[in-house]
Amino acid sequence: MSTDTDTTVIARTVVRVVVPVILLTAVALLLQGHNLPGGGFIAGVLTVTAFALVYIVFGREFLQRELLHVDDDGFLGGSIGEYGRTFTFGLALAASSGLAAIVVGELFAGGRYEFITQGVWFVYHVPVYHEIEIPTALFFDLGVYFVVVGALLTILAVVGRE
Amino acid sequence: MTDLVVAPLLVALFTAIATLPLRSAQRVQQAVSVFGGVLYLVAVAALVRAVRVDADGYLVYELSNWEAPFGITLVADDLSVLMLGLAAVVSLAALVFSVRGIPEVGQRISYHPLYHLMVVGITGSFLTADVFNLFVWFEVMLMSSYVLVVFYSGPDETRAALHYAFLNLLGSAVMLLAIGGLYATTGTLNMADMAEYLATVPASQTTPVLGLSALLFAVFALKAGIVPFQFWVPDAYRAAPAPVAAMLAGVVKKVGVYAIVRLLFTVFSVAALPPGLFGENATFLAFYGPVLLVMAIGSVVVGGLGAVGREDLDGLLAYSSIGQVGFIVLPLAVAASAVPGAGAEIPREGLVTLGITAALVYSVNHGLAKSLLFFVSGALSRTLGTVRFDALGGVSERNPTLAGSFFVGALALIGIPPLSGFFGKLLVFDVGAQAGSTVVLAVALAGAILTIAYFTLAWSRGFWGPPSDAVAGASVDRSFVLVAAVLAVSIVVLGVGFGPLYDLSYAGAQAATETQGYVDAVLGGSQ
Amino acid sequence: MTPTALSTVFTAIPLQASAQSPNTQFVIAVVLGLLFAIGTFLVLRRDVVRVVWGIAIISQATNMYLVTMGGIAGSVPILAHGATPDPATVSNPLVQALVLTAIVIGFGTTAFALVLTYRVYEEHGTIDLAELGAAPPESGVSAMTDSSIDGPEATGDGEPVTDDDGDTDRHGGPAGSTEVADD
Amino acid sequence: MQPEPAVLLAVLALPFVGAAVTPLVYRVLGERTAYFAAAVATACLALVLSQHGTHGTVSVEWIPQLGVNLVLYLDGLAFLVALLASGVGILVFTYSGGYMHGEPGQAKYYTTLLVFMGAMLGVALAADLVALFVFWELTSVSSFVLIGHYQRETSSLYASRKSMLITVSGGLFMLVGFLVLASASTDALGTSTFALFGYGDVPGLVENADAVRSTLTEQGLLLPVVALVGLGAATKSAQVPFHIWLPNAMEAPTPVSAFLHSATMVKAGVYLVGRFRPLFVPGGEDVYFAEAWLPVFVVLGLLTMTVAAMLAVSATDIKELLAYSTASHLGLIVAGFGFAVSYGGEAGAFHILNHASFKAALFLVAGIVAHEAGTRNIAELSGLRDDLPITTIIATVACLSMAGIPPFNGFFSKELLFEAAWETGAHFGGLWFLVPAIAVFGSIFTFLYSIRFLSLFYGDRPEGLGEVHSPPLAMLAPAAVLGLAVVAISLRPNLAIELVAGDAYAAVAPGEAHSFTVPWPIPLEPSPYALMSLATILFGAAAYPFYDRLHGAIARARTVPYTSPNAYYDGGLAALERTSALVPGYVQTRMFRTYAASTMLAVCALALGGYLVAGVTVPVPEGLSSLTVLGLVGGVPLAVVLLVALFGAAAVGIADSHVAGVLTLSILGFMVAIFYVLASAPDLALTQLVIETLVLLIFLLVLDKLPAWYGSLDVREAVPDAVVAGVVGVTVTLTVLVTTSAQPSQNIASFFVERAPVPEEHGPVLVDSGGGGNIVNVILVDFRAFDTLGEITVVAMAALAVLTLVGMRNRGEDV
Repeated sequence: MSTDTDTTVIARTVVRVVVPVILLTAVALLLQGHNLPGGGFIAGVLTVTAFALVYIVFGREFLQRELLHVDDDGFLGGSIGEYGRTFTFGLALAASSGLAAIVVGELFAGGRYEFITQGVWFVYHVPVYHEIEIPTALFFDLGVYFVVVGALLTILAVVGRE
Repeated sequence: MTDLVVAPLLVALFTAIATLPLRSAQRVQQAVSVFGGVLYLVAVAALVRAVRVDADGYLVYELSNWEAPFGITLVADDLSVLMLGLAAVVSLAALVFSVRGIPEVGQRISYHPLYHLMVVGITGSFLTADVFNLFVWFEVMLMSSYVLVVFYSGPDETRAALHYAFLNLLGSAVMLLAIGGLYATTGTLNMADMAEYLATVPASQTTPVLGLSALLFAVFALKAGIVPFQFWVPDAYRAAPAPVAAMLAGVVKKVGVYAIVRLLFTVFSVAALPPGLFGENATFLAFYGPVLLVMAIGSVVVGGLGAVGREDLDGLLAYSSIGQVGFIVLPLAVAASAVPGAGAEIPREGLVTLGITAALVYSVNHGLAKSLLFFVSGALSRTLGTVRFDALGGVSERNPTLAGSFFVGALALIGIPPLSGFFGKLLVFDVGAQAGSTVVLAVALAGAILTIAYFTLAWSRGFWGPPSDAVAGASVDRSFVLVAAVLAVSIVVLGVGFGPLYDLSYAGAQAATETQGYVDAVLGGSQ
Repeated sequence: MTPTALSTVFTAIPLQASAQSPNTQFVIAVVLGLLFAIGTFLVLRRDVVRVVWGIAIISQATNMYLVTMGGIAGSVPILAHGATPDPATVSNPLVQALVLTAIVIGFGTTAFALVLTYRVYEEHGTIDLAELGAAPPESGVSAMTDSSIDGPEATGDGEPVTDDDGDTDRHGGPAGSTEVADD
Repeated sequence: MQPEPAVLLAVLALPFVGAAVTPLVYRVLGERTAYFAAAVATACLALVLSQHGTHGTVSVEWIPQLGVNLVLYLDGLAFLVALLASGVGILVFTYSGGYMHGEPGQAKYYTTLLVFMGAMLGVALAADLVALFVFWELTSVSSFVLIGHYQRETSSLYASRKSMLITVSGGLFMLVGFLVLASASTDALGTSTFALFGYGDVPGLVENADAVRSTLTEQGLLLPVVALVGLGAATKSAQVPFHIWLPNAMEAPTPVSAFLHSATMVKAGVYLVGRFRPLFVPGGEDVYFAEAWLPVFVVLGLLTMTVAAMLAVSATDIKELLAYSTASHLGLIVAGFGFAVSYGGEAGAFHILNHASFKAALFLVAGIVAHEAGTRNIAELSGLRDDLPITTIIATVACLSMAGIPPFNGFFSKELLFEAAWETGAHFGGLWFLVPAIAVFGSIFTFLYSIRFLSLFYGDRPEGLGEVHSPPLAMLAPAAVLGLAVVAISLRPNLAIELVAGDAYAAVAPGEAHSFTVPWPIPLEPSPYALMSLATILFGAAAYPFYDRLHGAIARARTVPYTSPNAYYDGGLAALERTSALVPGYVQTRMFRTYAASTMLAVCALALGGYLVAGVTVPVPEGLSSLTVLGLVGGVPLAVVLLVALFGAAAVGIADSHVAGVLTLSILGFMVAIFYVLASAPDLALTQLVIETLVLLIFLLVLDKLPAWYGSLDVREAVPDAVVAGVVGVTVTLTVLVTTSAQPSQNIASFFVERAPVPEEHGPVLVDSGGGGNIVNVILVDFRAFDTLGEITVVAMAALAVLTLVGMRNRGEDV
């Protein structure tokens, strides 16, 4: 629908500033989701919103060529194929992280952990942070994030391509 | 060993994930997909064995290590593994059929992942003991089935999918409403917990639950395509590619049936009604008995009548599915009315189990036979480009094996001995006879006669008669014939050696009615 | 706006003690009923887009219902490490999680419904459900083959028509009839 | 003496094994497969004969869970029918070797015929009702396949479908009868049984006939059971009005007609009546009446005997004539079994044998005539005796037997029927004298058509008849064997009774029964029945000169509307198809509006019904007024949000363009987000906000490509729609009201609140706690992560769905 020519300079400038902020916020939401509002899903949707802004203001061609460095050469290749791989990866990550619990349980805890059991690993005496917590749920949440990003971008790209 | 409970679901899920990036390597993708189907069958077989032989009838799996009722619990019992077994057999057959039965382009775009994700949804629905989780797996199953229905993306397909998807979207909203209401009134989402709560709390405190359960029931009936929720069925089955139609009629429909049996007989059968219309000591089933009966009659009539006049094989089979689900619901209606306290004059516990057994046997038979018939229809459609009767004729001369398989499937649905379908009919009739219900017997007889009427019509118009030009010049892919023949043989074998299927179904029916066993198995760990 | 700030904002909004009163429930019940009624009315329209709106409204109302029945009085279910909260004062987090799942699933289905609408328009040249239903003459005859002949004309897609008797190769044509033998 | 179990099982198994290998045999032997099949039949016959005189049950466990076992029972009746099935089988297979020469589909033909023979033997031997039904339906299905043998012919298709519909449907009624009987046996015998004759510790129904009968009478089920079983028998044995399938069944190759549709399969019905006779007819010397049983079967039998005989007179085709004649004779047997007096049982048992001998012979003769003369039209055939001398002799013997002329065997069994009819009529007097009168009346027509058939061979040879060949030996020999059988039984009827029919009679008689004898060659003592026979022959001979007039009169009578069951059959099917067209016309209208409205109304009806039945009380707050609403709604913010949301939704309803609608829809969406804020659900609010934005974007992208059509609101639609919407609204309001007032325990939510956060004291690895402060997110990724897994699957599928929808449109041209 939109082309490169009919957006104003102001819009472009705003987008240039806003998009990185959105992306940063998304990352923050993803990482802190376990303890504060956020999580993989919201972060994913926010990320997509950033892409959508670029898409609306700069056009699809720009998004593909300049940002993703792919030429749109069809349905299963090109950017859409890239998005497809993203959500595939996300799904695989989420499911595997669940499966990993079983494996860890079998190997280290005597078969006690069932599918998608989560835990938190506290690492003490880390410089600067003193203590960081690594929830295994983070991997699952990352999976969610990638699924959402990949899937939503696929939908937008396919709908927008028409 | 308990990991076996989640194994079928994971096999299907990882197969779907594995087929996603393999789209550029067609053969590899097909191989992985079929291998996944085989693995799924193996996983289900191992689970069946584990539940029936090693465990005491129940295998409980608490996901994320959170005990019931707090986390989500999967339960494999005799009822769910029976349905899983049906799903595994039909889905593998459909998968093998798909390799040649779906255009290559379609397979590459998304067919295999979607197919396995549908199986994921089906598996989750059969196993979960959590109503909201049931909603989630329903959505997984439905989402993929929407796409698979509209797979060919033509005018009829898009319209059929539109009706199918939109009606089910409404259904999903209703289901959420019901789940929310149930949570608000019982304070739990876990079916076992809910059953226990309903059994212990006086009826006066849970009055809204009956209406909420009815909402939920309506959604299941929508999935099962029971009148008056059958509207989407004929067009969707006709539009779907043959292996998908086989899965929809053979398995997805049975998910609705399963959910009805599970919810009504395991959970809500223990809920007491306040004294009123159905007298003292009535349970929810007193309400559902007549409801199921009316819906069964409607299904038998609409499906049977609808099928008689079709001009194409797909349409006939689609309407037939509505009629046949009536035969599944009919004994359930008797069973619901026969539950002690359901207002029956003489409650007969044996009749409850028998009724559910009949429904399960009929479900399995319908799953196998109807998918076989859809495969034959699909083989013809893929070879000839049409399954209109006026373009068919003489298939039995050209391809006796394919036609013979169709014949076996049709006879199984008519209920000719010694095929598996005969015992389905026998049990349905027996339930009617034992209940002394003239209405049930009359409906069953009318439905059976309609079934004869439309299948003889399909046979004489499509498979006998002079071969049409199209038929005379066509040759059917061997893999189609093989799939159909294997299913036909299995229908014969299951009939001649009916004992094991009966045992499985009977055990399933017992599992469905043994609320206490279910509750103990699920909540045992936390109490 | 950082997440921390967000949560501060949320927790800062004072919650009325009367939020759980029978009157509130009654009003919310009526509002939800009206939303469902409006949604249903839209679902019954001929315009596919309106049907989608109707379904969207119904889904929104359902989600609101779920949140409502979890109890809308209570504090935000976000706690600090080592906190020992009184569960009675915290909003029911379970229903919120359920609604979150429901929202996401609803989003997926809405997106699908929209694209399906678009495809329906491409195939039929209309988004009028009445026209859509009446499209093939209804005579107890499957319209499968007839309308797949009409299809290409309606959409101008120029699909190949293979057989002389007018059947398009709906299912992708004969399955490799060259490489397979009859049994 | 007990039958040998292995032999009985072998009798049953041999034909099926033979059928299984027939396709292979056919590849080797070709058309000589006929003799292979004949050999199988011979083996069966030999095995059956080896068990002559034995009596007892053999049981093989099949489905003990259902109380269903493969119980075989051999007695006189079973022996007789098994004898016919295998004996006539040999002849028919041999005959087929000649008749089917050069025909297509022979492998299928012989396979099916062997299956049929096995099924028929099964019907004869099965003593378990379910097992009996299994074989019973198998005979129907093989009959279906055989009638449709000439599968390109429209008439074959019509005939096969008709026979299947009538016989299989009738079978289902019979099955219901069996099940009701088994259900009643629980009360009668203390245990539910399907066994007609006991085995092991399973009691048999027939052995406990009095108890079963009295239980059925008490429960008012006697007539229903007799009627249901009778329906099965009547459809199978082509009794009026279900006789209509039999003449059409003549589309089958003639050997099939001889085998299935005269000698054996149609006998299954009368066999069944005989089988059940000792169960329903009370034993004793001076019994003249059997409740329910006698009225049903005597009326059915005599009606069929008479009507079918008249129809035979109106026949124009020799096979049609024989078909009606078969129905008529089966009526005779049914009537015989229907009488409670012993003569009735004797008549039925003996006539099964006699009818099989002469009718099978006549069918084979008809086959020879049709095969060699090239026509089956009665009017075109005459004076065949010179062309077909041996055939003529066979036909003469068989026709005289069929006509009931002494001393041919058909006479003796008919005489027994007259005795039964007269004894019954005389015992009750009054209108009961109609019974013997009708028997005579029907027999006159039998006499007439028998002589007419015979006349084909005598008289002048018409001009139009072309060359008539001699039949091959394979066809002639079986017919001759049957002719000889007629002669043999005619010469020594009492020997035949002693060897076969007497035992069969004993099987259909209640209690202990002795064999019987008939006066040979003719009854010399004057008796009412002898007079009846005499009257039959005299009236028949007197009426024969008017045969053509009778023929025409009956044919004309058949054209009167509403008299023909065929018209009801065809009309019924046509009506069915017309009704079927109503289903897409009125139910599956493809109108989404109808679908959605019906679905929603049904949902509401179920929910409201549930509330009503459970008797919910709706908590309506007191003192509610419009002013207090705003004030008490939980604060102004909530009230405002709800109101705006409502107005947003309403605005969507009346939006006059798609874009306006979508924008107002977002207003609703954002209001919902604020509602979540007010409900202390920050994650929900965030999600709702971002999702709402994206949905808006997708909506706009899609709407960009859709026409700006928004339709005008039709009042005729809007009013009913508003009603539906109102019902939905009321249901939802009610649901919300009754559920939010409930106060169940919140222990699950409390559990999450307590267990989600990181506790003060914890080790380096924390597993038995959620480990996060955001309880909602912890639920999503831990407590209920399985839901989330499903949820992201849906999201991924939505993407795949969109890809597929758009990609498959071009059939992936650019993939």
